Amino acid sequence: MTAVDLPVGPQRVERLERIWTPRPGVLGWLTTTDHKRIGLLYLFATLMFFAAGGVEALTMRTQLAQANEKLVGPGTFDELLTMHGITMIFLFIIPITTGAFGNYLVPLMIGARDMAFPRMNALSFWLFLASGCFLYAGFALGAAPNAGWFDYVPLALKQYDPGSNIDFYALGLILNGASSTAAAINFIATIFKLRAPGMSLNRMPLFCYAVLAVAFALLLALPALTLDCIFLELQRRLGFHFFDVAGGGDPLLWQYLFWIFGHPEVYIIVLPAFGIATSIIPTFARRRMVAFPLVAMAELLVAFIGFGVFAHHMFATGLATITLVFFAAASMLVVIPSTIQVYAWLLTVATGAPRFRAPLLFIGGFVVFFVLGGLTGIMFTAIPFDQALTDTYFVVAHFHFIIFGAAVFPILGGLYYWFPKVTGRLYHERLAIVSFWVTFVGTTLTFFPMHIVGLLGMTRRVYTYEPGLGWDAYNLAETIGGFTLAAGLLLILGNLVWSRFNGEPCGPDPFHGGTLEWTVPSPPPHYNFAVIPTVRSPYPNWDRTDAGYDLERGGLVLDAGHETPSTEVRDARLEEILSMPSESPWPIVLAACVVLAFVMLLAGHVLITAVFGVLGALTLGAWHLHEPEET
Amino acid sequence: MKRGFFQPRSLVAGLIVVGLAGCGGNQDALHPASGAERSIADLWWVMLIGSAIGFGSVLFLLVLGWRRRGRKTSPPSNAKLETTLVVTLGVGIPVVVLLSLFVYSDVFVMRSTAAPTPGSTRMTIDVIGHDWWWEVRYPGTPVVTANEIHIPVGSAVNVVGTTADVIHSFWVPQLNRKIDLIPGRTNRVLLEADRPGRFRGQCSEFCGLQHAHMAVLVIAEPRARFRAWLANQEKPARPPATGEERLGLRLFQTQACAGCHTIRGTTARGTIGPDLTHLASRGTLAALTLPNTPAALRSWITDPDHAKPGVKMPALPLTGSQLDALTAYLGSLR
Amino acid sequence: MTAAGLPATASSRPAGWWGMALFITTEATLFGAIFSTYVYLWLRSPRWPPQGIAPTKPFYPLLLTALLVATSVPVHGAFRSARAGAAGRAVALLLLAVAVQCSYLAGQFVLFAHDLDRMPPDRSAYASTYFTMLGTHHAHVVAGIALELWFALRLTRGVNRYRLVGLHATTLYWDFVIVAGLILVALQLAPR
Amino acid sequence: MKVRLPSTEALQWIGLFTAPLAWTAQLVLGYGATLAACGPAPGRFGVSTVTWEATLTAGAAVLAVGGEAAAIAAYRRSRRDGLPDERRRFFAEAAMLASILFLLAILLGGIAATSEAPSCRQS
Repeated sequence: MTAVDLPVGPQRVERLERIWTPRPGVLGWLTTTDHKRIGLLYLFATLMFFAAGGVEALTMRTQLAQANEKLVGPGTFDELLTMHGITMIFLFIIPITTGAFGNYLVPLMIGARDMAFPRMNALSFWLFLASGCFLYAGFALGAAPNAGWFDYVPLALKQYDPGSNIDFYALGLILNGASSTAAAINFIATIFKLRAPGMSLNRMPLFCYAVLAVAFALLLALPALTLDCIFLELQRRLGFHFFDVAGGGDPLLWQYLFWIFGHPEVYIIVLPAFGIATSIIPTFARRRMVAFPLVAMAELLVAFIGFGVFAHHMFATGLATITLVFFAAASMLVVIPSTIQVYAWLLTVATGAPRFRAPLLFIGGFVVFFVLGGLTGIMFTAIPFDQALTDTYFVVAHFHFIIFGAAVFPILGGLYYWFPKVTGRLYHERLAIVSFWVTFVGTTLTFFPMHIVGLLGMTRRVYTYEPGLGWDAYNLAETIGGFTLAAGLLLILGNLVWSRFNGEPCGPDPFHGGTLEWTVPSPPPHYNFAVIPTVRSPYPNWDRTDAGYDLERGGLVLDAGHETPSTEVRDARLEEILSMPSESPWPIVLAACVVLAFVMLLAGHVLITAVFGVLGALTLGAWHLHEPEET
Repeated sequence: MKRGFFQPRSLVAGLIVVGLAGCGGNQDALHPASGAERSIADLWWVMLIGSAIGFGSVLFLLVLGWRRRGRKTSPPSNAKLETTLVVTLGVGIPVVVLLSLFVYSDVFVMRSTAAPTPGSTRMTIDVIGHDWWWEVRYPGTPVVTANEIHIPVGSAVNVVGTTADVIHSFWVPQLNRKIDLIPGRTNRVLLEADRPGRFRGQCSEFCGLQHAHMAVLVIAEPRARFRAWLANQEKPARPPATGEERLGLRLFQTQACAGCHTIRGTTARGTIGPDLTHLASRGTLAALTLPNTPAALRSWITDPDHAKPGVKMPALPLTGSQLDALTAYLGSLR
Repeated sequence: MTAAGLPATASSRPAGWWGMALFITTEATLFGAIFSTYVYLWLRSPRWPPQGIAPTKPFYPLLLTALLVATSVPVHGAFRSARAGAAGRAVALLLLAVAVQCSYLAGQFVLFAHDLDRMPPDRSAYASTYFTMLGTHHAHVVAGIALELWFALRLTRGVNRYRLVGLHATTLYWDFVIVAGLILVALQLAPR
Repeated sequence: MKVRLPSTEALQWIGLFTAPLAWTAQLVLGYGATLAACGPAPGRFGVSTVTWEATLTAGAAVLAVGGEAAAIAAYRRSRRDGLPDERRRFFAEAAMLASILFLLAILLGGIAATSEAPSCRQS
């Protein structure tokens, strides 16, 4: 395809360019409110954390390569396993899928020029970065969280964990939760109100459905974790009683609140991956998604039903049978939306004209791992089996197939898929295919044997094990697999870095995708769309050529200011033109105030905490003194 | 030995998990030694076959897609047919399968693994989790031991689990499912071995530094041997016989040992560490971390942190001869 | 800016309103979790409140809650006035609401201090959840007052769309604080 | 007397949300009833678990059936091309399937829980 002709005169494009061009230099990045820049900031930050989490994983795998290995001691190992979990979940997968992919793509996919609350978007990023640094500061100070990522009490109470390790955990996750909450509100408001005219809910890209479902799940799940962490801090710091039996509390209260958050969390992790899969599959199968409405519904249902299954993490705690069967029934129900999607994806590929380029290969790997992880997931709805195999390596295998296989593979595929859009250059296809196979083999070799050692009785979170239990060979294989996997990931990174500078220029639409992001130049201009498109189908880019539609006929250029149209929630009737705020220094300042307040809270300086709180409130005032309409 | 009703193992084992069922280890959930665990293992094999079929259907469609990679354009689609296919494959069949699984596992299998109600078994054993060892009590007798649970073969034993500190989880894979030991709660699990043997188990809920070294051994014995064992355990500790042993006992009572450990029949009444009344009758030390040999015992007393970093037991500043005496005395506690 | 095809009367709910509604969703979940904790520990306890703690006396909490509910009127009035362009009237109503809310808060602080004496939170899970529940709600009242003061301040310089949307969101927030307060007082007084 | 159906728009949203909310209510309240019945002071609220679970299940099931009916009605009434009927069909189609799933979950959970309700035994 040739470059898209801009249907508006060069003068107006120039004017748009002038209005939307960001401040140059580092300051421009620090004060940016551009969703694309924030998306890239998220991407780089999350990849750093991914690397850290990966190093932690490899260290643990080396320690477990053979029985009675002494590479690290139990204390370090406990910190590694906790930080690995926290990093991968809170500092890598959620922020990369929502923060990086969501931020960059959602406005482009729905035909908007930015997110609904651009400054809050920047605040989300800075808070996220701050929470990550906060948690890793604990590592640097030798006090990283060490009670496992689900941090069960009483192990996490002062009595058994007197250092500040757990305080880093609790405060760090509250901070992280604040960032995710702000991001979730922003995504929903954006998807509800900023869709291009004509993009009714049924014409919305499935990726946006996934992001919408995730955002709602975050909003409804995070408060439980936040509250749990608040309770924990109140008990650790002020001697309140929530979790100790002597004071009338209950250790299971922690587990309830944690898993009310924690199970939806699992779906928060995989849903964006579903979204990425449903973006890549139609493009490379060269046909529309099979059963589009059912897939959209399935994405929402997964997030919704995910709230009703939390107690299946507690099947071994001795709850009444009646509770168990109730939640087992719900856990079985949650399988159905996933099977709907799996077969819809597969049928789309099988009934289309598929081209197995690298992104689709990664989606193929994703389907394989997701199905395997899903099948073991179904096994855990069988209560007696769950009660036998929970907290063993079988579970570790199960959720790594889900989290690495099913969530990270689409992320990797998505990196290749949208790389040309972001950089304007193609990645190296042959190297990409090699990198897929290395990663695929590495993943299988790392996580598949874990099923077997789990069945052989190896429990999770052990820093070492005895020889002679039949575990040794499998553990060695897992470690070799881990390094193979790391090699695959480095190949991908190498490919992307090399292609960034040497890749072939690709034009706006190298894969002939169906959604709106492929209608704009690569990389997209600061204002995204010179003319706000008018949408008539779920695949506007295809229908533009297929049916002779003209996306630009609406004629919304909006070159009078920093503007984007706002539409009605259900059917996207145009309602008003919004003035968007431009760059602002206040988000990063506010994030700094908040994180300093948290640091002081951790250090026990309540008064200084209050000072930073007041400074934060003043910052918020300064932020809102600048009203977009006045510019 | 009674075999389970459903034994498709021979079919699948070689195919899918090479050598899985065969390879050693006495902590193997698929080597059941009880009716309850056999039903769990059967459940696993049934689910494995079901999963293989489900995964097969997915692979079939993937391969179908791969074979169509040469197509130039996609053929016109039939939306009705596609939706019907998705609903059938994605809703209809899974619903039937899941309902069957629900009834099979969560109604029938669960009955055989259910917690015994109090008083429903002839024998009860209290298991109390500690950081990082297991206290084992035989109610109705003065017997208190640690990390090794003797049970008679063929008789149902109600294990009543509690904890003295954090959450632990009691799991002996060859005998039954696991049960968490939670402060403020009393949980139960049934142990009923149908053959004699030594069945290893391990704490399954992360409990801190030495979670990895918190193992337990269930020894199922014929009834007569079990009775003999119990009778021996009921006796107070054997008095020291030699001068060295007497010195050992005196050291035990005057050094820090007695603050944490009990030896029935002496003045040592500590309750923080394991009861050592019949230490020498046990096969291992420190929750199966070390073999119970004089050399290992000696090194354990000198530097517990070496084998089990972070353990609560302090190192004792003893001279060589004092150590000899102490190990000699402890080694005599049969 | 007049774009062709733009309807003359804009707007179902603006994005700012949705932002607040979503924020309230997550806040409501937070309160739901606190209330559930209270009920959960209640159901797990043989006595609630535990031995030695008298149930809270209903008169003052109910009186104060009535005061809280009443402030809904001036807050909504302020929004209506601002929408009609009467910035001065809106500011006056907001200040009236703030005055009543502050006296509500003062009364609550007195009760809070009194309760702290009666049943320190580090003695029982009942008192721990009781004070956490109350404290969380008081913090939300403070936030609501801050929002109202902010808009009172801004509206002195006239009404514009940005402020109007903000005030609209504030009324929504205040309604939520009132509803949470009603559930709170019910739970506070229910165990007898 | 003729009963007037709500508008097609309303039917579509009722169809979409009724069944999931019914299921949620059943899960939350049913769990609360269990907790009350199996706690240290059973009968404190005069709850008989079986009655509770059965009532909840029946109520939730009726609501779910209602949701299904609304979805079907909305689907049949949205025949025109273009918006908003196109969107209504989309959600009604999804809701028709989802309501059945939730009905199934309600019945499954309800039957299992009711049959187990008299005892608070552990498994």
